[in-house]
Amino acid sequence: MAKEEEKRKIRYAMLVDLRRCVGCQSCSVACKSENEVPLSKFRTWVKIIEKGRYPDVSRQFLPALCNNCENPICNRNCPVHATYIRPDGIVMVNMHRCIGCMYCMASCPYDVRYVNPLRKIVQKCFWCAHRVDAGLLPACVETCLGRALIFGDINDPNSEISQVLATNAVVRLKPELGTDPHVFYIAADADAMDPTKGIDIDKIRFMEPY
Amino acid sequence: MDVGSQVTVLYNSPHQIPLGLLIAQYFYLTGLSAGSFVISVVAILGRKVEYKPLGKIGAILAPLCLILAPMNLLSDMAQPLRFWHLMTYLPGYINFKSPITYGVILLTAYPISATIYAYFVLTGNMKWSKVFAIIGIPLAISVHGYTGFILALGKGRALWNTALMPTLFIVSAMVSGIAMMILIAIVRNMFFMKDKTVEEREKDRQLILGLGKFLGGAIIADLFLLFNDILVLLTSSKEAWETAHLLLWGKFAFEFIGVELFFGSIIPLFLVFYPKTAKTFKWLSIASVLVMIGIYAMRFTVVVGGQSVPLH
Amino acid sequence: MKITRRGLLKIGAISTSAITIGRGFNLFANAMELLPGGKEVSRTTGKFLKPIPSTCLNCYARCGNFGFVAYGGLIKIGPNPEHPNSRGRMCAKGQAGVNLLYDPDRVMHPLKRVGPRGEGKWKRITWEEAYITVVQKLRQLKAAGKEDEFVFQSDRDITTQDICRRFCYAYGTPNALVNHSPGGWNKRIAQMLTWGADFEIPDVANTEYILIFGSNPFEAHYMRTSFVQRIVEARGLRTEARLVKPKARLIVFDPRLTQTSGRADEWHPIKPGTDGAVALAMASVIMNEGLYDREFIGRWCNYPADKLARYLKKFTPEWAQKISGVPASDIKRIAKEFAATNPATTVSTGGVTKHQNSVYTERCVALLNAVTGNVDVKGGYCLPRSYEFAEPDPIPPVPQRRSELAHPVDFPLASYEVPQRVIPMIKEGRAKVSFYMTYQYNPAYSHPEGHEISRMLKDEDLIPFHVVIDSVYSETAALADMILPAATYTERLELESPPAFDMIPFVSLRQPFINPLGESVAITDLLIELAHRIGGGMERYFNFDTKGYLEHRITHIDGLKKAGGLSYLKENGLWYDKDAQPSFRTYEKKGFDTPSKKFEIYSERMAKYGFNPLPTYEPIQQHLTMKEDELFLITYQWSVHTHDRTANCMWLSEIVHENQVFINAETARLRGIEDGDMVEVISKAGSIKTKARVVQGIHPNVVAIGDSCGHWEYGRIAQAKAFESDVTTTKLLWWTEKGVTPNPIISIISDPIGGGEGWMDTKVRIKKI
Amino acid sequence: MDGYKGEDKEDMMESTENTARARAYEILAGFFSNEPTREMFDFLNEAISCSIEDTIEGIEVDFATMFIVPGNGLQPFESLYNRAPDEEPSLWGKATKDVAGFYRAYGVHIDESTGILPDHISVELGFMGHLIEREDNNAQRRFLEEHLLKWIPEFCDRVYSKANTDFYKGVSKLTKEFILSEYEAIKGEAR
Repeated sequence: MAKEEEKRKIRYAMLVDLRRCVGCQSCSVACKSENEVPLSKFRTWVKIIEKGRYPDVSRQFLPALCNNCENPICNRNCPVHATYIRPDGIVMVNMHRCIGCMYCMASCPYDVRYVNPLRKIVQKCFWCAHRVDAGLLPACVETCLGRALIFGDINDPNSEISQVLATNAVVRLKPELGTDPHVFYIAADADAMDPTKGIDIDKIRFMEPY
Repeated sequence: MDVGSQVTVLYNSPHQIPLGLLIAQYFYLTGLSAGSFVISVVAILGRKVEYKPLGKIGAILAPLCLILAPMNLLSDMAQPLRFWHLMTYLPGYINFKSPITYGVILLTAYPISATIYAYFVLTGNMKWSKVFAIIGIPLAISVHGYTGFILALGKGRALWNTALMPTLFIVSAMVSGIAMMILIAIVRNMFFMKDKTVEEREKDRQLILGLGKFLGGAIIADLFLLFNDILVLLTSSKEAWETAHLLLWGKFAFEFIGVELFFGSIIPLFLVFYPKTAKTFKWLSIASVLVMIGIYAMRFTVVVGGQSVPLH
Repeated sequence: MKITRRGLLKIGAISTSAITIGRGFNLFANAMELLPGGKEVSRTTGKFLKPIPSTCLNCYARCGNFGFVAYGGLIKIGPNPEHPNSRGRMCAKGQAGVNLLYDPDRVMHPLKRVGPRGEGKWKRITWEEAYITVVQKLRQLKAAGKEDEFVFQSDRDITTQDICRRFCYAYGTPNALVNHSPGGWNKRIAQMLTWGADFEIPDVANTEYILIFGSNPFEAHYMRTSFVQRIVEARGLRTEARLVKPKARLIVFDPRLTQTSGRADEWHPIKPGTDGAVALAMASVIMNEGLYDREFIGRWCNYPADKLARYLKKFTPEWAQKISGVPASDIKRIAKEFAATNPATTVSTGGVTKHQNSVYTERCVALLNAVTGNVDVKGGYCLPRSYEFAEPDPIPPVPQRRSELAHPVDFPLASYEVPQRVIPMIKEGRAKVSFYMTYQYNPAYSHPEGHEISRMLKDEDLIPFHVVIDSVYSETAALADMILPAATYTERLELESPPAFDMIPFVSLRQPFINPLGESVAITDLLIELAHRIGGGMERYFNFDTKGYLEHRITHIDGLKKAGGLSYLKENGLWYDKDAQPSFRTYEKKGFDTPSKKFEIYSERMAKYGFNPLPTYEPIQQHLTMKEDELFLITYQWSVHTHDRTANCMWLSEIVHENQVFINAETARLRGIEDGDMVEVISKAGSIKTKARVVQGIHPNVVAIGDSCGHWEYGRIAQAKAFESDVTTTKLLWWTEKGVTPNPIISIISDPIGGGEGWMDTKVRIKKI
Repeated sequence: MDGYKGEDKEDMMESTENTARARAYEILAGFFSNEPTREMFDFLNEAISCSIEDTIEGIEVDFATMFIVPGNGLQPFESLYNRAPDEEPSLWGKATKDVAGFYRAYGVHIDESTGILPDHISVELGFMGHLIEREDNNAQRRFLEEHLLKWIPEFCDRVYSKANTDFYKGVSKLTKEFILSEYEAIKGEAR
C-alpha cells in the first residue's frame, strides 16, 4: 500500500491563462531553440487575431501546442507504435520507429504535428519531456513573459496548476472529439479557437508536408 | 460579408496538408483493383458462360493495379526504407488498432490470393479459381474498404469522419473497376478478336454493352451515397459546412461539381442509358473514360479537399 | 529514543508521506513542482549543460541570460531566474541571440573595398593590414592637426559608449557621436529638463492605474521583458491564493490597436502627435477640480498650484477633443480616475517621443504624475536606479575644439549630437570629415530619408574614408571602404547596470559564451589595440586590457568589491546589495537633479532659448496643412524584432518578415483597397510599394508600417533567400517576401528642442496599384 | 524526441538511496516543526520499535517549552546562531535573507500564509530534502556548508542539554550526527 501511494500517478498538463498572455511569441522561439525545430515548422506558436469593429476592437491570442491527449487519435492510428504515451501522460514519438507515413498528422484534430524536413520523421511538442525528466519546466513555460503558461501535475492537489484549475473556468480545444486534450485555456476567445474564422478558406496557402 | 463578427487573423503558423496526391492515387489504384476483381469473380462464379472472358480480364488487372498501388504509398512515406517496420507482426511493434496495419495485412494477402486466382482462371482450372474467388472477394472488398477506414478515422476532418466513407469507397471502386473493364474489353473486342467469328464478336459486344448497364447502376448508387454525404455536411457542424462550401462552390468546386459529378457521373449516366449512345462502343468508351477521370477527381477531392479546412 | 543515521535512512526508505511531517505542513508551496530557469539539459545525454551567466543585448532591456555551452558551441540562450529585472523570462529576441552569433552571413574577416564604392567587391585583408591602414590615416590627421575630422558614430550603444567616447577624446576629436539613436531622444531631453533624470521607471508592479500614451510595452519598450511581466502581474489576473491584489486598470492612448491596447481595459484611438493635448486637459481637470496633491506641488514643484490651475484653465477637455478626437467625457473621467487612484503611473514611449512636439508632450505627461503626487512613490513614476560606472584614471580631457556635429547650434538644449542630421550636415558643409568610423550603425537603412543618406555615404568627396565596425554586412557596411568584424554581444565582456525595477540597483556582467567567431574582435579590444598603435600619448589613457578596464569601472562600488568584484560577477552574472531595501521619494534627500532642485514644471532653461517654459501642446506643422486624401504614416516595432538589427535572425524573421501597411477598413473601402492588394504609399520624400492589410484596429486617418524588414543588404535571411549553409537549416527558408522599410519616405524633421527625429509626422497618400 | 529512452530514465529516477535521504531530512524537519502526531508516535514506537519512554504529553510539553515559548533561547532560527560576531541576534537577520535567497535561486517559494521564517530549522531541513530530490550535489554541499553546518550542531547541543524528554534528546543527537555524517558523505561525492 505504501508503495502505491508513493507511486501516485503523475499526469502532466498545461494551462494557458490567456488573461496573462501578451502575444510575445517567446514561447515559439524558445521551443525552436530548445528542440531544434527547423524553419517552416512550429511545435508551439501564438495565433493572434483582431476582433470587433472600430473603435471597439481587441486582440486575442491563442497559444497552440500539442494537447498531449488522454485518448490521442494519433496514437490510435500510428501503425508502428512510434507514437506512444508515457505514464505521465506525455505523448511521444519514437524517432527510430517512425516511418513517416504522416497518418498521425492527418489524424490529429489540432494539426500540431509536422515532419522534420531534415530528419524525415514526425515530431511534435512533447512538453520538453527531457527537461521535465530533469526536473525543469518546459522551455516555453520557463520563458513565458506573462507567466501565462502553467505546467504541472494535475493529480497533485497542491500543484499550482491544480489550484488554478480548481478556481477558474477553463476550456479545451475540440473536446467533443473525445480525445480528452490536456491543454486547458482560461479565458480563451471563441473566435480565436475557431480555425475557420477570419480567413478566406479558399485562399489559404498550405505548406508542403516536408 | 457577415457583419456580426469582424475577425482578422494577424498571425498563425502555416497550415499543412499531410496526405497528398500520391495517397489519392494509391486509393484510386486499389479501387480499380478491387472493382475489377469483384467483376471478374462475378463473371467466374456466374452461371452465364459468355461472361467468362471478362473474368479473365479482371483477374489480370486486379493484381496488376495492386502492384502499382503500394509504390505510391512507399514514395509518399518520409522514411520508405523503414517500410519493414510495418511488417514486424509482433504485438508491441505494430499497432493492430491502426487501419494502416489492416492495410498492410490486406496488401500482403490480397495480391497473393489475386495472383493465384489469376493463375487458375487463365489456366482454366474452374474448381480452384472458384475457391480463390471466394477467398478473394472479402479481401478485395476489405482492401478498398480499409482505405475508407483510414479516412473515416481521421476524426478532426469533417469530410472524412463519416461511417459512409468505407461504403462510398467500395461503391466508387466498383464504378471505376467496371469502367476500366469496359475499356479493356472494348479494346480486346476491337483489336484482339480479329480471328474470331462474327457471331462470337457480336456476343462479346452485347456482353460489353450489358456491362454498361452495370456501370450505370453503380454510378447511381455512388451518387446516392454522395448525396447523403453532402447533405450531412451541409447540415451538421461548422467545419462540415466549410467543407461542403469548399466542394460545392469553393476551391474544389471544379474538381467536385465539374469533373466528378458532371463529367464523371451525369454525362456517363446519360450515355449508358440513352438508347442511341448506349449501343455504340464509341460512346460507351467515352463514358468509361469520363467515369475513370471522375473517380480520380473524387479521390483527389476527398483526400486533399478533406484536409483543406484548417484545424488551427 | 535511539536511532542512528542508518536507522533514520531505513525509516526514510520505508516510510510513507503520511509520516513525513515536513510535507504535511506544506512549507514549500512549489517544492515538489518543476523548476523554472537557469538550467538546460541535453536532449541526447540527459546531462545538465554548463551555464554561463551573462547579459542580453539584443535590445536595450539588457535582461539576464544564461548561455549553455556544449561541444565548444553555444547550444541555447536561456533566461536567468536570479536577474532582478527579467526574473527568469526572456523574449523571442533574446533567445534568438543564437541566430545572431551563428548568422551564416556574418562578417568574419576584415574586408577592404575593391572597385567603386557600393559595388560589392571586397578583398579579405589581415587585421595587421587593417590596423596599419587605420592607424596611418589617424596619425596623418593628427599630424595635420585635424583631429576633429575623425568622426566616430554609433547607434546609441549604452554599453560601449563610454569607451568609444574615451577613445575619441584621447585621440583629440570632440566628434564622439555615440550618445543617441534617432528615436527616443526627445523624451530623454524632456525628462532631463523636468526632473533631471533621463528617463523614468514606472513602478508598474505595484501600481493600480496605468495610463499609457503611445507606448506598446507588450511588444516594444526599452525595458520590455522586465516591464511587461510587471504590468501583467499588477493586473493580478489570476485568482489564486497567492495573488490577491487589486487589479490595475490599463488605459491606452494609441492610434493603432497594438498588443497592449488590444488587451487593455480601454483603448482610445488618438490622432498621432496629440497626446500632449489630452494630457494637458487631464492635468487641467485635476487642477481645477482640486484633485491634485497639494503637498507635492507645494514642496517639490517650482510652480505654485493656483498659478498652474489658472494656466491650465484654457486647456479644457473640449479643446482637447477637438484636437485629438478623444471624447471630452472620457478625458474628464480618466483624469478623475487617475487622480483618485493611488498609486498610479503613466507610460509614454515611442508614440510620444517620435514627434516634433515630443518634448512638450512628454512634459505634459510628466506633469500629470507631478500633480497627482505619483513621483517616485511605490507604484508610481519613479526615478531610475542604477550604478554609474567610473572611468579609470587618467581621464582624457574633452577636446576644446568646437564641433558643429557634436553640439549643433540649432539645437541648444539637445546637448549632444542629432544623429539623423549628422550626414546631411556633412553634406551641407557644416563639418568636414576625412575619416568616418561607425560601429554597429546603419543609417542607410535605419535613418529617415535612408536612400538619400545612402547616396551621401556613397559620395567619396563627402566622406573620403569610411570604416565600418560591425558583425553584419549592413546597408551601410556595403557602402564602406573597410569593414572590421565586430564580436556580437554573445562574445564580449562588458558591464551593465540597467535601471532596476525592484528599485535596488544592480550590476550585471556580459561575458563571452564562446571565443569570437572567425576573426571578429570585441570593440573594446579593438579600440585599446588601436590606441596603443596610434600612440602619441594616446596610449596612456588605455593602460589596461578589457578585463582591467572593467575592474577599474567597478572599484567604487564597495559592496561588489567586497563580494569579489569581477570574479564574483563572472561566476554569478550579476550583483546587487542583498541587504538593501527599496526606498522611495529619494528626492527628499537631495532634491531633483535640476537647477532649482525641484520638479520643474516651469523650466528656466527652456525659457532661455525661447521655448515655452510651461508644459504646452504645440500642433505639428504638417498636420495643419493636411489635405482630404492624406493620412498620417506611423511606424512601429514588431514584437519579435528590433528596429534594424534582427532581420537576419531566422527564428524571428520566420515569424515577421513582411511589412504590410495597416489601414483602417473604412479608409480602405473609400479608396477601393482590399486586404492583400498591392498599394503605393507616397510621401513628399518618396514612395514605397507594399501589401495592404485591412484591419479594424487603427485610426481611420492613420496608416502604419512596421520598421524591421525590407533590407536590401544585411544577409540572405533578411532578404528571404533560401540557401545551403552548414550552421543552420537555412535551406528550408520558406517565405519569399522580404517586406519594405518605411524609412526612405520619412523626411528628416527634428523636434526643435530635443533634436530627435519626428518619425511619425509624415503625411502620405495611399493608392492601389 | 531525440534519443529518449523511456526505460533507462525510469531506472535513473528510482534511486532509492536518495529518496531515503530526502525522507530522512523531512522526518527530521517534522520533529522540529510540530509536536509528533499520534500517528508518528505510534509509528516510531511500534513499526521500528525505538521504544520511546516518554508519554506523548510529555513530548508535547517539551516541544512547546523549548521551541515556542520565547525567551528560552532555543528558537530554531538560523539567524540567531549563524551570525557575524558583531551582529545582534535577531530574527530576520542576515542569515535569514541569505537562506531566502538560496531558496529563490532554486525556485522554491515558502508559502507566506504559514507565517514561518525561511531560516526555521524545519524549513531548512525540508529544503535540503528537496535538493536531494533534485539530485543537485553541488547545491547540497553549498547549503550544508553555508547554512546547516554553521548552526545546527550548536543548536542541537543546546537542545540536548535543555530537553527534558528522552525523545528530544535523541532527536537532537540524531540530527547533529546525521548532518555531520551527511557532510562527510557528500564531501567525498561532490569533489
